[in-house]
Amino acid sequence: MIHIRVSPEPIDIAAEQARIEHNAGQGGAVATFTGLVRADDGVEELTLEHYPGATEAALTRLAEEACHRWSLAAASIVHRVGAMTPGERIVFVGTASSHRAAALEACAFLIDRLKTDAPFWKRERRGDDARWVEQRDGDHAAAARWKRE
Amino acid sequence: MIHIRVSPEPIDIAAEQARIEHNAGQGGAVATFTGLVRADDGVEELTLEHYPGATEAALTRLAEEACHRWSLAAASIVHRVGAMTPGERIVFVGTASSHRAAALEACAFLIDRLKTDAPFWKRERRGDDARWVEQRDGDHAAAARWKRE
Amino acid sequence: MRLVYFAWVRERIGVPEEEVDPPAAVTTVDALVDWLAVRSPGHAAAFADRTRLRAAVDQQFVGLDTAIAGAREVALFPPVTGG
Amino acid sequence: MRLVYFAWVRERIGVPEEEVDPPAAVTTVDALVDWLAVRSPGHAAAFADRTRLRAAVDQQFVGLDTAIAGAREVALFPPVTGG
Repeated sequence: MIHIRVSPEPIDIAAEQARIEHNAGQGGAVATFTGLVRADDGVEELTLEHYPGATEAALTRLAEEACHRWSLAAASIVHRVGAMTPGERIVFVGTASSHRAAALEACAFLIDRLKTDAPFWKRERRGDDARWVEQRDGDHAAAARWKRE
Repeated sequence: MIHIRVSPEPIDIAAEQARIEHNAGQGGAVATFTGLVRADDGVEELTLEHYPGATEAALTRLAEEACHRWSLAAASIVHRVGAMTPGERIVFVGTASSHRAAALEACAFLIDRLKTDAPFWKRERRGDDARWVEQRDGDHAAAARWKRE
Repeated sequence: MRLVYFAWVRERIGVPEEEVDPPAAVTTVDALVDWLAVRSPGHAAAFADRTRLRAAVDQQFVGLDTAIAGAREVALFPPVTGG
Repeated sequence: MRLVYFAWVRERIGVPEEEVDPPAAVTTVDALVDWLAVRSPGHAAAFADRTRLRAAVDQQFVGLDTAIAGAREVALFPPVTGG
């Protein structure tokens, strides 16, 4: 069971967790990852832009790949877009499986891959200075470790 | 910031997630693992027994080890005890870090190690038949992979 | 053909999307970008550094050497920075 | 010395804890278990399979060959099955 949502609404963890647990069926292990807007370097506001339609399709493909590769009972990817302030949730990834290692690995896979494979762009504002975030080499390295030989 | 709780009360995910996020400070990555009572094999009720005092101390030591090893900003372990029915939450583990890989790895470490290192005992009831769960070799293998060379 | 732009590509060009009708000689994304770059100083600025440009044709991520024959929508944007 | 029992060790013995005063010759957990095993059929049943018995001395997990001199609390229980 796959759930994908890209929305400017704040991410409701209790609702997302309940959805994964409901979709888990017999699967007893639920892993989640939540990304928060960081306040380091004086960032006051983060704005996320996305490519409507293509973003949801990319996230759906990723979730399908994870479900297939780890035999998941459920996978959710919820990504916030628009303007956010430090401490707010940007992204939530949840997985359910009958095996805890599968749930945790698939969760790591999804968060690594969505950083490189889904069309989102971050802009940071510090005071009057707003700039687009540059892609990080570390994100590519993290995503590459999931490549099948 | 370490939070340990062993209690017969249902586990409130929203409250636990909020606590981790609050304790995360500058750490932007939060990973969680939730274990649910499985309904396979016809189990109708699961009862968890623990060793009061020693259990909390063992969980605190585990959380301290994880915080040290992965430089976590926060770690929570919440374990339910007493009688539960299928689908209910038995255990919640949460970690916060400034690095997503650290949060996810530490979360996997905590759930693997608490299965072998903390004094809990499970009893399953199917109809009139109640029996204590036997230790699984797989749990030892999972915990052993975190041993430092 | 519909063009859509994101992030600083969008900002430099000044519009989020536009309809264009490139000549038949424009057969790849690269050639389309060459053709667009002379339309305005904004386009020129957006496309100045081709190594920082990424594309999608009909919402599929592709290399800049990809053919655009029959494409309804071409997207041009910087490397992604999500999550 | 306080003894505490858990899971099927507790069930077989029939009480969750008891106070005992073992003789001076009982110096290890193993010797304590030998001494306890003859107290009742329940104790004998609880301690019949020593390979499935685990122990803690003053809430520290220990091997059955550990000394109990000065211990205030000894716990005896099956392998743990938590999480």
